[in-house]
Amino acid sequence: MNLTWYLVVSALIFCIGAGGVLVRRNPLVILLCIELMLNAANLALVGFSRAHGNMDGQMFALIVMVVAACEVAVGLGLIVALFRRRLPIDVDELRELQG
Amino acid sequence: MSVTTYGWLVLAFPLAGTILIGLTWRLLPARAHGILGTLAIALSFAAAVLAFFELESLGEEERQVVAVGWNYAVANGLDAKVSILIDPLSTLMMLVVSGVSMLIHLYSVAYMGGDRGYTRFFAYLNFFVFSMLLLVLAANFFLLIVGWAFVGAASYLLISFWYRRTTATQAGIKAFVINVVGDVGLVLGTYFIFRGTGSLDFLTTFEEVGSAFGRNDGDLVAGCLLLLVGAFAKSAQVPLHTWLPDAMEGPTPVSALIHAATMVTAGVYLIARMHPLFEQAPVAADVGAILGCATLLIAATIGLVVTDLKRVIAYSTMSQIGYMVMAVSSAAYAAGMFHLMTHAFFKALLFMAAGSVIAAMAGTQNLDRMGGFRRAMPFTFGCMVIGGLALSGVPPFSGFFSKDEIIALLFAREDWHVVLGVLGYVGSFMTAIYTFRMIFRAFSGEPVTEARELLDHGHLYHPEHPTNPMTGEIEDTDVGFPGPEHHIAEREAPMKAAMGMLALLATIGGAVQIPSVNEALHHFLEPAFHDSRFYEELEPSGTLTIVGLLIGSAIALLGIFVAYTLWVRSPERPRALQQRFAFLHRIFVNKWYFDEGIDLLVVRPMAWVGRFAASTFERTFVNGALVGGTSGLVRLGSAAVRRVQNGYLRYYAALLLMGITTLGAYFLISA
Amino acid sequence: MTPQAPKIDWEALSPLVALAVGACIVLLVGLLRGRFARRHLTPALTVVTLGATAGLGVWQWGANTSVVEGALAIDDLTLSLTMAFVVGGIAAVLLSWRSSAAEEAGEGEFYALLLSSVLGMVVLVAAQNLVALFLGFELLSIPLYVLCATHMRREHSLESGLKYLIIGSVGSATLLYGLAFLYGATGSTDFSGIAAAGAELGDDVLFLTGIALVVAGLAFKASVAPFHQWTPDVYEGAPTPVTAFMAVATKAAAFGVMLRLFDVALIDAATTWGPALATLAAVTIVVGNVGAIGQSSLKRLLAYSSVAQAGYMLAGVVVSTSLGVQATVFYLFAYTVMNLAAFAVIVARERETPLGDDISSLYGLGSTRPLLAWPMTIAMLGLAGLPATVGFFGKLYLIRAAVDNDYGWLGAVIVIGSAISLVYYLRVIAAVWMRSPSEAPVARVAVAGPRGRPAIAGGSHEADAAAPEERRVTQLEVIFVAVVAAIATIVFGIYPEPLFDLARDAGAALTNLV
Amino acid sequence: MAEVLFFIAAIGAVAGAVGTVSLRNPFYAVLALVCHLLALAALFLLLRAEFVAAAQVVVYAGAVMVLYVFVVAYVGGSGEPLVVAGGASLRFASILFALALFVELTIALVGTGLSALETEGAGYAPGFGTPAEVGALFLTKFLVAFEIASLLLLIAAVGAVILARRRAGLGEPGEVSVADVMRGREITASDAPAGSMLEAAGPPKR
Amino acid sequence: MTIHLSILIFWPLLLAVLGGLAPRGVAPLFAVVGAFVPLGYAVIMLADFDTGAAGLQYVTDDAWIDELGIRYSLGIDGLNLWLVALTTLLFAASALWVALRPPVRAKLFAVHFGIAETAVLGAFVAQDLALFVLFFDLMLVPFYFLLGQWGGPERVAAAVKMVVYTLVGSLLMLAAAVATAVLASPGELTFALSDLRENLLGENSQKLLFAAFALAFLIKMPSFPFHGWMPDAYRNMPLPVLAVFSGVVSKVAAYGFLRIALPLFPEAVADWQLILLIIALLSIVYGSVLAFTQTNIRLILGYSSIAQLGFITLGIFALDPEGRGAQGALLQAINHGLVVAPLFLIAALLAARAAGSEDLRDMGGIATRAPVLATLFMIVTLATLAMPGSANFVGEFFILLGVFESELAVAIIASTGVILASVYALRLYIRSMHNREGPAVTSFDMGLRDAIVLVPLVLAILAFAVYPQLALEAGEGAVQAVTEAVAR
Repeated sequence: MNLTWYLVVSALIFCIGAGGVLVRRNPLVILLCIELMLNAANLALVGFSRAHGNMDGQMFALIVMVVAACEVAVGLGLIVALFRRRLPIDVDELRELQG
Repeated sequence: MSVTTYGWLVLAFPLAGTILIGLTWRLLPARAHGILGTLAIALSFAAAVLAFFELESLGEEERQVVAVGWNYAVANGLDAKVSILIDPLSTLMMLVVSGVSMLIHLYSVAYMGGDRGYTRFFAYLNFFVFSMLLLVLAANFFLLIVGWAFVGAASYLLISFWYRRTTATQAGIKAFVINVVGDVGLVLGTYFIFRGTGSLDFLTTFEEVGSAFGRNDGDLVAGCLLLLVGAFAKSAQVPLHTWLPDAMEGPTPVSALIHAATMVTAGVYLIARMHPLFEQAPVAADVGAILGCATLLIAATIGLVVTDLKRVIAYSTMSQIGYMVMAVSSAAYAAGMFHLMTHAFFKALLFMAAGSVIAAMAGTQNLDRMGGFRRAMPFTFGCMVIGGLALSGVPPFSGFFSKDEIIALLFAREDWHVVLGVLGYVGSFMTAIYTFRMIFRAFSGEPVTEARELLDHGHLYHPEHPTNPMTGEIEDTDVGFPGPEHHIAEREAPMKAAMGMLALLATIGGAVQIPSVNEALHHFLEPAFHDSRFYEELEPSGTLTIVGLLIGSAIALLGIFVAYTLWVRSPERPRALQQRFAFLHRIFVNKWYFDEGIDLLVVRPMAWVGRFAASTFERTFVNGALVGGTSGLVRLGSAAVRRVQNGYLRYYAALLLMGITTLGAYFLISA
Repeated sequence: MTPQAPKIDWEALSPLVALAVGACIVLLVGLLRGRFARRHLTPALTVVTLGATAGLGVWQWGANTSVVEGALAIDDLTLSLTMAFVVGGIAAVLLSWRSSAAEEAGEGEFYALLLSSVLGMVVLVAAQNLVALFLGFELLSIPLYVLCATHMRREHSLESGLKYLIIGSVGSATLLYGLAFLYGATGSTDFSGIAAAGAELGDDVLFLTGIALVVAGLAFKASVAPFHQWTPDVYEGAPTPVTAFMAVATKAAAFGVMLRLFDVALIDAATTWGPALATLAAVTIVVGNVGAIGQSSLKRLLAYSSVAQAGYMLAGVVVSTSLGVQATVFYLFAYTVMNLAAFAVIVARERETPLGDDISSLYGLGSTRPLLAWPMTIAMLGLAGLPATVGFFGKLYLIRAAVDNDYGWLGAVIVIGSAISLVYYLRVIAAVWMRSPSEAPVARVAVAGPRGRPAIAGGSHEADAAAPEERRVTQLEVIFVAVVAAIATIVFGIYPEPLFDLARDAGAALTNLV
Repeated sequence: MAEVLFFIAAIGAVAGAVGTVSLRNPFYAVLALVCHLLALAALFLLLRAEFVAAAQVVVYAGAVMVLYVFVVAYVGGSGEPLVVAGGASLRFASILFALALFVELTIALVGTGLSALETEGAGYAPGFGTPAEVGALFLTKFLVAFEIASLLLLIAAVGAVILARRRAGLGEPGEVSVADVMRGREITASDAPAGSMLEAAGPPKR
Repeated sequence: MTIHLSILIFWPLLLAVLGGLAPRGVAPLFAVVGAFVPLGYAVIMLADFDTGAAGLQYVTDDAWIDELGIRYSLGIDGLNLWLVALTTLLFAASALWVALRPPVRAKLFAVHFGIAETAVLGAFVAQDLALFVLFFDLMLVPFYFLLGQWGGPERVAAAVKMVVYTLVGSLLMLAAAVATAVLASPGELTFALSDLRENLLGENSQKLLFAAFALAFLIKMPSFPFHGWMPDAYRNMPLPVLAVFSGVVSKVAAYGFLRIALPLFPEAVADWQLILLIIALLSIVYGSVLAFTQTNIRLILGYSSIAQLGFITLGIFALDPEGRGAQGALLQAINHGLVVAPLFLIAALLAARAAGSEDLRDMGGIATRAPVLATLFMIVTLATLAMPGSANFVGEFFILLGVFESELAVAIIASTGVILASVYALRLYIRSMHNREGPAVTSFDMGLRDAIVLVPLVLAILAFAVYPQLALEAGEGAVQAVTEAVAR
């Protein structure tokens, strides 16, 4: 089972995630889509690491998990803050800033 | 003192007069300035006389002296210095100019007495004399052009002396612009000649001209023709003459001095001065001669029908200068200068007399409204008649000798110049007619109210409102308009003195050059023309001269007789003639439609272009296409950018993704 | 097998350590009860930390070592950029001292985030392998996401925070994926390894696609068109001090890492990415300058201008010569001082007038507040690149670098861009000098907080407490920042030698370049 | 055998991803993501990354997702209609771009001259992917990364706190603000976002 | 190595800054001192200048920015000696004028005014390309403020238009300058003109770069068709400022051609000669024609300046072997500055007598009670229309002669410009001073505070008219050097 398959899968996931960011309006879900993109990257990293037989990729993947967690934390915090301010949880409603 | 020193003095006095009058305009009383000005010119004249004798004392061949004042613009191979050339020609001009000017100053002291711009008038007048003398004395093209332009400016200033008269200012700008055209012609002509000889200095140029140019060399001909443009603009020759009649807007002494005696003859002087060039480029000379002849006929025809007193004299000036130009262009230099001199005398005289009449008419110049001044103003009448006889060339008055000398020489020149000679006679016939038409209509017949006023009550006619004789609009008598006490016919002594003096000169002036009796002038001028091919040879045979004189006097008398019959004997006849030759009459009255032509060919197109440029081009191209175009483009871009920036987060993400995709595509392709 | 602990060169590492420790201390001090401690001690400590960092940086100048198994390179490029971050950081601290944004976030946390962001920037520009690079990238971004949102009373602040977070995360995800590809193509995460592999890889699809994604990711951070769109919104929404910090420091960091990555690791593919970046630069210059025209919000205007400036600096990266590096670094500093002056004035006016950052808040400044008017004027002239300001030499230097490496057309684009930029810079100057306050529209107070307090980004309690009619409280430190930055702009515009030396050292750090 | 597992896991992962993107209710989206993550963990195992797989399950699918679930519960995951503000055009465009990107990436992956990708991967090295190896690397080569990551976590936590903590003056949707009562404004459930606690509790008693 | 030029150019700036710090009242005084000391300096320099010697004098040459090879090098030679003198004279006159009628916020005015003089002088004496460009661009800044703050109704828009329009050219020139230096530098990068003159570029790059420079200069002049900014700017700029702006700033462009463009891009110049001659010709005709369609005095003078600068450009690109054209252009640059400045000041006086209107239609008959004003105005007018006997005529005589030798037809067409000039100049004079009084005209003569500024200027015109030789001698050598460079 050669590695190209894994990578193609990761590419597919990445693009699904990217597409998701564009179609969804709920920031929560958008965050999920970003998670998808990051995981796709992880898959690619692990796959390459397997291909080259060195661990750097895996380490990178672990670091990425941390980063993902951090982004999630901050993102969710923001969403909560928005909710507290009685602001709509919808990115299409948030367009005071424009032009 | 050396002759050149006198030359500098001749220049210095009028200039000093100008400056002095200008600086003391508040310190001294008005009259003082009049005297000051006259004095300056008198001194200048004295210096000229001394210069004359000094020159005479020199040997034949060193009678051409150049003195350099200082380097004016000597750089990059150009030698424009402030240098004067004293030779018989320039000396003659000096004498005529300063002399006549002196008399006219004297006249003006009285004539302008009542004018609020008295001081200014004399400052201008002195400045003019200075410029004219500068022109005459210039020893190189550059300085000549300077003097040339200065007289133009002075004439402008004096034409629009009554500067609140719109008619005057218009006449002024017209004169100035046409004169500038002349200046430009002169400048370009200079370039052509300079290109060949590589020097601006006259004497050097004259020496070089033979070696630098072949006979009728293209450059030289072009140069000479351009010089003619200059000469014609200044001397009011066809087709650059239209300014002169309008110039009569100026005060009468100005007309006498500038537009009769001195400035307008500058062209003649120029051609005489440049004779080595013209003799090397006969084509140009011939053009000059023919145009001169044309001018003399055209002007004369117009003179026959104009009804404005001063304009009649103006046109006669044109026509007389036509004679001179014709003369000097056909190598009759001495004759030309001779006529220049005599003409200065009698024409100035005529203008003075006319001025006196106009003063009596309270500014009106229209012949139709005049009549019967003979008994009212006998002195003026006398002067007028003397001037008239001289002008129409009745022996033994000065004009008779000079004019017939010219015609005689034309005949002597043989081949086609003979035609010019014949036409010259035709001209002199008309001259006699229009001159005496003018005199008869002004002086004979029933006295008009103004004349009667003078006769019966012995004081001058005063209208309740001063008006502009041209347009009839009401004026006040403040600065920029003729003053209140502006009507002093022939009363005051200075006027009489000046007129009397000129009358004398006009009578006996011919004495200096009587064929086969006294060749003084001819000999005097010889050194100036030593390098001329014709000067010596061109000598009419005795019989030819005698015949010429006889024919000339006969024609003049005939003309006077015709005038007498037409305007004294049967005043209704002219009307009939007008009916008969309606077509000709219309042409003459409309001055051969020159003004209209120029207006159509030059003025209108210019104005149109100006309007178009100002209204359309400036807006659509300069500000529209160049400025508006670019700025519009930028604004468009700005609008586009801001539309994309619509605040929708997902749009931004979409653009991001698009960017990534395109980038990726680029890299894939480049891989 | 027992892993061998790597030897660590603490001296070289000291600036980073200082920042990290400082961040923790500030965080702890922020927990103290005393109002004074929170209000004034934390910013003081922050400034001290930054100062210490700068000092240590100066101490380590010229060391040019790489620490911890070559994870980070503490060389002059790193240190010089560190100086830029420090300058930006100190300015930001001074501007947010006693500002309500900091107070709402809790000073301790606020400044700690600031410091950690600075740390992230240092790591980013020092990184020698992809992992460190990515971490630095995130460490610089995540605190900024929060800082943007700290001014909770204005939904603008939150909106900008969210936008920044989401777009930013997408950007970093892209970057990450690109890094993954680079790793995949070269089998190494170290720049050196990548460079070595890149030499023979030439134009392998995987490699190039990786580069493409990386370009996108970094371009986003440097707000290069078409990845710039977050910039205006975030700049406008964020608290002004934070905006100032982002405008100068983030940009510096982004370009620092670009220099490292492209001019060291990916130098062999220069023929491929060169034209791409050049095109991006041109587009950016045009978009930025054109977009700024007709903006009424000063922060927005400066945001677009910063986009344009990014385009100029990108030109320096493109030429990929040490001359280009120098030009970029030089311009970064020029850009830093000029922007700080402008932002300081904006902060001051936000606190003085109820007009927020609207351009009308500057009306009549020339006659009433010369100490604010001149800095603003100088900053604008400088950004426009007019002589006697450091901006002039910055442009000159960039153009020179561009022409030097056959990117003359890019130089032309730069000058055309500057010509367009005049339109809006002059508009600001006109507002300062040629308009009277009476012309200003009626006070358009931004969303008012519950206490009727005009909640304006970077607003301050002292300022807001004062009655609206005589709200003349401009904290001195703000004016101080403005004046100092302005003076720097002029001084370096007349005697730029020091900056040139700095730039030269920085350029020398990248030894592989001609 | 590996192939079968791969396809199952891969399909699971993709399906999960699709689910995350397309499910209207955020709550379900989260669950879909969990499935995706588990499938991904399986793929990691197939790639001999035991530790990463474990971390994936424990940290990601476990901790992080729980956080999500809580927030969704708090905020009230009102499923939004999938109509896009930009209209179909934007959505179409985005899908198009996503596809284009996918094509590009695939071309890159398939077209690369990297021979290793054609294989099962490099030969088996002892300890590849084991926790021990990971730990060792974290203490040596990736020491900096490790430290910075820790700091990053701290900062993220701080940031989250700043954003999410209560504040005076910022009304709490769950509570009735006195100001509103003074204005005599009738508080109704409709004021509260769907799914919030207020909605559950209904209007306050007077 | 002397410090004189540094003092000369930075003195106004120094005084401006001091004035800015000084109390409000004395600011104009500072401006006057700041303007008159350089004038004195310039006069001494005129006397002290060694006409015979070739090359630069009073040279200052220090390293400034090694990194970019920019040197702080100043110098005076025949090309800029008289232009410097002119600059100082006009600034002094204008400063005095302003000091006698202090505007609002006089302090700020003085500051910008001083900066302006420093920038202009710097541009004139700079001997380093980058330095020149720096000063050239800097010039615009103070004028932007002067126009924008003290200008007429649409001052702000006009100011922005002026700056943007002219800077488009200047910035292109900046890029071109850098390119020139980079391409021409033998080894180490250098902007020093002397070095650049030594090793010239290939013809193609010359053409491109010359185009950039030419555009910058033509816009600055302004020359048809790049004068789009001129009408608005002239309509709104305060008159004393306009006097120096029109009198001096435009000359920097002409000077730039002689100092930079011709020596550095000789081949390009040779190739572009005809195009530039035609542009100049169009400027002459177009400017003159528009000048006599306008009724606003400022615009009449503005368009006449376009025509005059057309003549100057014509002379520069005559490229005749003796360098007569360039010589004339140089002289004409001085003359035009010398006449246009008093004209703008006189325009202010006219407006004061026509109830503030600057429109000819509201004027007329002003001469009646103002003989002194009328006389001065008349002298200046005659000088403006290049009446023979004025130095302006000498200038035009040289220019036309130069062109006459290289492009006969051009010269003949150009000479019509002289005629047109007489039309618009006299029209201006007559319609303001002569004819019947305008409705709102109250004629009164000029006071001492006007005379103290105008009379010296007019005397300068007269002196120059009597003895232009001085300037010509000074310029001759330098000009020939330039033209020979092109001929080579």
